[in-house]
Amino acid sequence: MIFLLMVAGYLFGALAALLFARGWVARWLTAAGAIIGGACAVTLAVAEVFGFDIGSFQIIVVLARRPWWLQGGVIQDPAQPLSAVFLGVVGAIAIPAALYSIGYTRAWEGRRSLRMPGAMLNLFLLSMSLVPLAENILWFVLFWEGMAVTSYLLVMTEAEEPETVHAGNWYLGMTQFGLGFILAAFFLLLPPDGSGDFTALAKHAATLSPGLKSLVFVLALIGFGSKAGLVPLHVWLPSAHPAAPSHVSALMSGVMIKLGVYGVLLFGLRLLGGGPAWWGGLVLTLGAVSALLGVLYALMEHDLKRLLAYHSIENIGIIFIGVGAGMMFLSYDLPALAVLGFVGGLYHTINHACFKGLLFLGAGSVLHATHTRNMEEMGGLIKRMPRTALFFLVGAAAISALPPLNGFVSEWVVFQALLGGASIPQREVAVLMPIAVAMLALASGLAAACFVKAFGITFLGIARSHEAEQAREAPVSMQVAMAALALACVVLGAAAYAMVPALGRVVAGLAGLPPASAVTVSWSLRVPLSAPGAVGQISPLPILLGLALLLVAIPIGLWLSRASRALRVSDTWGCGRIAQTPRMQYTAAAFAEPLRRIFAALYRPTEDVSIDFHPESRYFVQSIAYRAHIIPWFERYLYDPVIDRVIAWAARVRAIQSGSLHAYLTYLVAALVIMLGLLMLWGS
Amino acid sequence: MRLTYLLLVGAPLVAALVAALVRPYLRGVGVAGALLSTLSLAAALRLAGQVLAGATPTWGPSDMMRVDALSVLLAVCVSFVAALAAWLGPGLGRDEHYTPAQARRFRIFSSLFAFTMLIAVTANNVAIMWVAVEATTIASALLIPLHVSKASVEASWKYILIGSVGIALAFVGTVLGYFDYVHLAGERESALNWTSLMAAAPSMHPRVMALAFVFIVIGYGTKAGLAPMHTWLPDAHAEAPAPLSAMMSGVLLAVALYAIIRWKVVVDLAVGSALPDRLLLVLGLASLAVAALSLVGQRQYKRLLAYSSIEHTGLMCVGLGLGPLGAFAALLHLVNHAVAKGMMFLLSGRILDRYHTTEMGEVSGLLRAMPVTGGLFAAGMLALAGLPPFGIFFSKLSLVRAGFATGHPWLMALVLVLLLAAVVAMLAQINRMLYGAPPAGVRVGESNRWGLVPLVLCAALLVAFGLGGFGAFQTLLDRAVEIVSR
Amino acid sequence: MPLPTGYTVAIAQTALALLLAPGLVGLIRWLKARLQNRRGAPVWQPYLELRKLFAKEVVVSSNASWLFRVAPFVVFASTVAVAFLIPVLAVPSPFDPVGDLLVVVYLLLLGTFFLALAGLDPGSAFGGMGSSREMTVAALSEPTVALAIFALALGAGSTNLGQIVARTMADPAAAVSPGYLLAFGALFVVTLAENGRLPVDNPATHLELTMIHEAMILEYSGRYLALIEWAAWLKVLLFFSLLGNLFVPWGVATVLTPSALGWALATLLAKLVVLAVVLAVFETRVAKLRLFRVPELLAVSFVLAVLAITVSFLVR
Amino acid sequence: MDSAFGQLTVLGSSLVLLCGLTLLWRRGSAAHIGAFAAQSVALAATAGLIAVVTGSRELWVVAVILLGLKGILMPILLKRMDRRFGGPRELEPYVNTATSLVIGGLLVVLAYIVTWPILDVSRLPTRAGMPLAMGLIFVSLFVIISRKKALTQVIGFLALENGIALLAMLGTYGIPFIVEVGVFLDALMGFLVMQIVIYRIQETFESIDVEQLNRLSQ
Repeated sequence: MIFLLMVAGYLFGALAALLFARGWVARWLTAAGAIIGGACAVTLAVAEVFGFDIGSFQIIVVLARRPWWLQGGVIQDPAQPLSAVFLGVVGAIAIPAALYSIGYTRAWEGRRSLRMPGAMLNLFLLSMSLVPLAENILWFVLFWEGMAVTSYLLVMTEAEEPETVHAGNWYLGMTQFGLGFILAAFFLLLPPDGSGDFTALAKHAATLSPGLKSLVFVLALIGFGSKAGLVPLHVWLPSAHPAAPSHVSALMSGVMIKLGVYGVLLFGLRLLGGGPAWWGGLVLTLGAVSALLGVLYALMEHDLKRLLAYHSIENIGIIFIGVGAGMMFLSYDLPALAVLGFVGGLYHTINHACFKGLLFLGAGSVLHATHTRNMEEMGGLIKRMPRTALFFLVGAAAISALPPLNGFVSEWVVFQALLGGASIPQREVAVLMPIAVAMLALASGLAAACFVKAFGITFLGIARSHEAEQAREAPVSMQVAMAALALACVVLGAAAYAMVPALGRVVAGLAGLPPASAVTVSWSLRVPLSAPGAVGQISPLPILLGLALLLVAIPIGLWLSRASRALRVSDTWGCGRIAQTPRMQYTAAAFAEPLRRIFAALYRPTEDVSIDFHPESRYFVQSIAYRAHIIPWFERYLYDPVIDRVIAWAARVRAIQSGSLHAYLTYLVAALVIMLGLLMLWGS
Repeated sequence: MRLTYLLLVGAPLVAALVAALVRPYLRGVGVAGALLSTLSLAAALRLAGQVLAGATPTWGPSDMMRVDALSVLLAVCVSFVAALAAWLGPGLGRDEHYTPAQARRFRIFSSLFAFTMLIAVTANNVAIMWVAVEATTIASALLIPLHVSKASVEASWKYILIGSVGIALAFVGTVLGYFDYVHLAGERESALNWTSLMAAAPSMHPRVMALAFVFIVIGYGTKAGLAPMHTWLPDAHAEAPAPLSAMMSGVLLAVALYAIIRWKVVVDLAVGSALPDRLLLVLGLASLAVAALSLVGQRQYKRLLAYSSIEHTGLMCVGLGLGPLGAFAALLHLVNHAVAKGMMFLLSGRILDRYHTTEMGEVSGLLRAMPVTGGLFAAGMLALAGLPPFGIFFSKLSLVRAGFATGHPWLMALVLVLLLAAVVAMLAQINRMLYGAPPAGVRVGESNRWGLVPLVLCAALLVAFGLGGFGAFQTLLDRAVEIVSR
Repeated sequence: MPLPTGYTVAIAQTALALLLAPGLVGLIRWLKARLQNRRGAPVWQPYLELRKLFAKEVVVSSNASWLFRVAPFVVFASTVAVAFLIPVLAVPSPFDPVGDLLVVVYLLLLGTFFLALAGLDPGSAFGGMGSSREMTVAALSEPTVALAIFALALGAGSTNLGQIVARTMADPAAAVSPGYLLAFGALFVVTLAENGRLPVDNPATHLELTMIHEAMILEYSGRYLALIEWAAWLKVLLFFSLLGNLFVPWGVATVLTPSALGWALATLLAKLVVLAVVLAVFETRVAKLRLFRVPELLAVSFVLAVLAITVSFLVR
Repeated sequence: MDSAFGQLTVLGSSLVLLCGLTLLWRRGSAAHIGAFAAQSVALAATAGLIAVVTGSRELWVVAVILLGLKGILMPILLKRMDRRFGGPRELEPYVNTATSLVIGGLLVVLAYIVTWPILDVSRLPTRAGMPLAMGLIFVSLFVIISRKKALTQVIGFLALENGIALLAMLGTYGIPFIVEVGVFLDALMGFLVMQIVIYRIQETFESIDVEQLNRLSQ
């Protein structure tokens, strides 16, 4: 029922966009459809995860005649809480994103019709909601590809810019690349009777040889990893996400790439039912590498949205660290720890969806106000758009894993899982854990640095450009959307007591994990959060309250102690120089300079500084131009060679079409002769 | 039922006669032709209905004509694309690029072209089928240089020579098959009937039939545009007027493939399916590879479409080599491709009329210059790339599935890689045309809006196939598959 | 008389820490002065500074935003919050389950985060420089901290401070185990880095190009500066008591009797003095490192931490 | 009787093949046309021979049509074309005469290899000539490939058709009449169309050297 309402909502939104195309009616109706859909999705998910009964939402699509691939239900029985989590994530971000779009797309009036973007937005949401619910190959792949197409079209919304087109090509290419692997993985599991239902696949998978299982898993990991943006399959992500309209970026970064995580879990746990330790190890390693490289590249970005996109890679890495650890523990039969790992991964999935969504919306408002994504042209926005600044600050703190916000809590759970890794019997394997811990810690530290840069350069200091000076606060709808997500960041942090047990129940029972009873923790304000297997305990809510209390208490204390309350506003101290100009400020490039030097081995920065001096004396500099480039390792050494090779081959093959009729006829006869030869070869 | 059949094949013939006899050329001729083609389409659909009801009617001396699910499937495709071409082709008075003489020529030969193809797919006698396929070459070759230019003449010469040689080889195959049959069952009129061949097939001599099949595959493969016999195809498709390209790419290739299918069924029974499957897989893969790599860095959009036709024919060929599942995929693909390519080539015609160039580099801002055309063009591209919600997505999917189900994982890996290359190449190229600003001197805004209606219908059809809106079509498909995989 | 409950003790020890912090820093300064053959300011000089600063008016840059004014409170609050979580006098503190070592570390990072933002807010060149460097150092010291925690957790089977202390008291042998010692070394270096001590940063300098922490807070004055300084001093004390109580837990009260608490206070003071001496001597011995040599120092500490882990794996 | 009949048919078919080889040997359109005419006549003769022996009326008709169409009509048309274009002797072919002849021989051998295994299927006395027919098919393919003038290519194609017809005759005493008619019709039509296109080529390229048809590539 609610399920049908969800579908109806999205379809309604799409239809509204198609019908009205422009004007406030279109904007509101489109958003309304998405919001209805999202709300239903959240309802379904919450009911499922927290075990309220709202009745089963299984439906079967009935066709006049069903070809092979339509056998079996489309939408699963809510017996799959794992899917419900991802469904919930989709809905949870869909609502604010849709709300945001109302204000965001107003700027399009007159320039661009809402028809395509609006319809695609809703269809995108619909297909994303249905992916985790699909119960057989066809439907999964159909929605998966639907998701790809709609998002591709959304990325192409602002195709006037050539880089958008470029990004779109990369995106579609990587999508198709991934699809190939996913199809292979699925079809290798195909049972003899050809039924594509997941239950059947799982049953058949149990009979397969370990080698084949591993092959399937690796294929799936590559396929879904390319969607999730795991290094080195991430190249499309930093260009595609920023190219899209900001509320879409929020959805892509916050939600879509998470479905890659779902895919890995689907295969690793549900279809293949767990595997050898090296599966987990592989996932863990890839995760750690992605986390570190993601943030390192983010540090070098001065394009606000690209920076955020790189952070998506980092956080996906963190999620995969949790998942990978879980899989390893599973293979070593440490169920409690395994649950902890998976819970950490899932929890971070949800949290990242919130704060990354929030940050992209924030970046969108900045873009909306300044018409640029280049941080070097911003600054001082906190005075012009204070609320946006506040929300962005919350997001920045959350993604930097600062307590008591949600980012910290989920990273804490992951940390705990890794710490537990010490109890892996094989020492040489267990040593993997501290390494992961170190990389995770470094990543979060660098993330903090990176967001000091992102927030500081963007919002603080003096405006660096005319646009920044003229910036205006975002419309109310956009503010409300951001506020909702900011609130979610706080609540999700404080509600760990509720989340962790619930997520524990979600993974419970999968692939030989312990049943729900083993992982549930009754929740109350007082009981500290101590997941089974964790070697520590924290209570985020008291931390939150305590900090709030202190923040109130300190001023009161000062007041009581009659400290001076005098305050004088004056210029910033400029080393004795009188007037302070924006050019005296630290820039984003300068901020990242120390780290660029320290990690020069990775970046291989090439800097060119061009100084032109005052004609009279070389002691007076007129202007300095400083440019620094870093080596895009993966593009240059992994992808470009392949592409060049293909192009070279293509040139050779096109030479076949030489234009000479005689050559053509010769091909024909040659083909005949070869075929006759094959006949001799195979005939007998 | 006989009447229906006569309508199906007769209507185009009448259209041709009308166009030939009425002088001077009147606009009414074009309209009449279009109406007649529509009539023929209606007849095809009616026939399909009757076949669905369980009939497999036969006509002519010693049953040389026969219609079963497979042939009616093809007949519907042919008459559909023919109708498209007739409605959007020259000679309806809207377009100034054609002289009345050219219009007449187009009307005559396109109708004959359709007629021969319909004969080919409804022939029971494989020799008649051969005659008809050979005739398609004759009928279409003269249309390629509708605008006489060095390029178009060259293309038509290459087409006619390569085509004829190939078809001649197919006749060798036919003769060999007949040779074998005659020494089994003695001479009789019905000897060359597919039905009697089927009946005798199990006891035929494997070696002869294998040899025959090689000639058949090479021969008809030439017409189907399988590499390395494909070389005539890009030239012909690129130089021919858009409606003809649509017919050639949309259904001519399919008809040639149909001939191969007919023979394959017989040979499977005589030789066992292992050998024919292998031969088809080899050719299919070769075509796929050549086409995919030729798409990379292709500079003209009509040639781009032509190569993509080769790619898709190759896919169907691979599918035919993969047993029943593959056959299903191939036939589904065939239908989808017919609709998609018909639409695409007609759209390319509109683009050519507007931009006066076939170079992709010189076409830009299509979406702005012609919103609907550009939109449909983009949609068609996505469809050809095998993305939902278009039908080719399903046919591709079931093809890959068939490959894995029949235990050809490596083959499928190769296919997937090639498809990736093809898709990326195509979309990357097309995007250049779609966006940006139209070059100076190109008029903005759709012209001839009515001409868009059939094309929109095509797109709708593709989506309908994609969303599994099958029903009767599904049944027909299943029947056809039963025939192919006896 | 009724025994004081855990909460009162916990609050009391936080207050105590706040009280002692300026004195500790004063002591360190005095010792350093002595070691450098200077007379040096009296030990209680910091208290006077605080009083003066609280009394003075605040000068705020015209470019600064509300964040500039909030930051000091956030910094102070987060540091005080940490004080609640760290066993200064007695274990188990009722606040122990509220947060473990990870929380401690990230709460401190929270303070640093806001301070760095505040450094960027007035738009002065120095502030940005300070923030950039501060965040760099902070980020690079994270893995060391995490690994040190890992090592301790391995030993104690928990990341919660109370439990670690209790565990170490339970078997003293653990305290002298190589893993602990190495972890101690690692944490000591981190202490230097996190508190902006030599050789990473010189708390005494205001030479533009060398300062890190000082550059960041250059724009602060009056009560804001007081809060920040106080928080910084408190941080020093907290790190000392961490080092002291985690690795040499004896004296920490396990029962809340006045005698136990008194003894705990005495031992705490002793530990602080010892560590102060060590730090003073160390700071007089070494010279400040160039900024881009700092990573090498942190790398050393990281290696120590890694060794700590491996060792504790081996002896497990 | 049967053996003698077989001998005669083999003789006929070898004549047909020989004419095909002549296309490789001689240069100049006139010679080619002559060779083709001779070949068609030989073919018609063979058909007639078979007709006599088997007493099949249809085959008689076929023989007559062959004679009329390919032995007389087409050569005339070809001659007219040749005169019209008056082109020089066959341009330097891709493969020189000697080599072509060697290759031609090899192709005949290949034809034997391909055809032998299927001969035992048949009990007809004429079957012995089938390899020759197949050989002619290959040889004429080679002619089409290796010769540059459009006209020569057409002749090669017609020779190819002759080869197929011969194959059918020897293997099965001719395919059903109605089909035969269709085939002839096709052959004629095809020939005419080719003629038209060749005229077009002449108009647009001022030559019928196929070499010049290389605008379209890639």
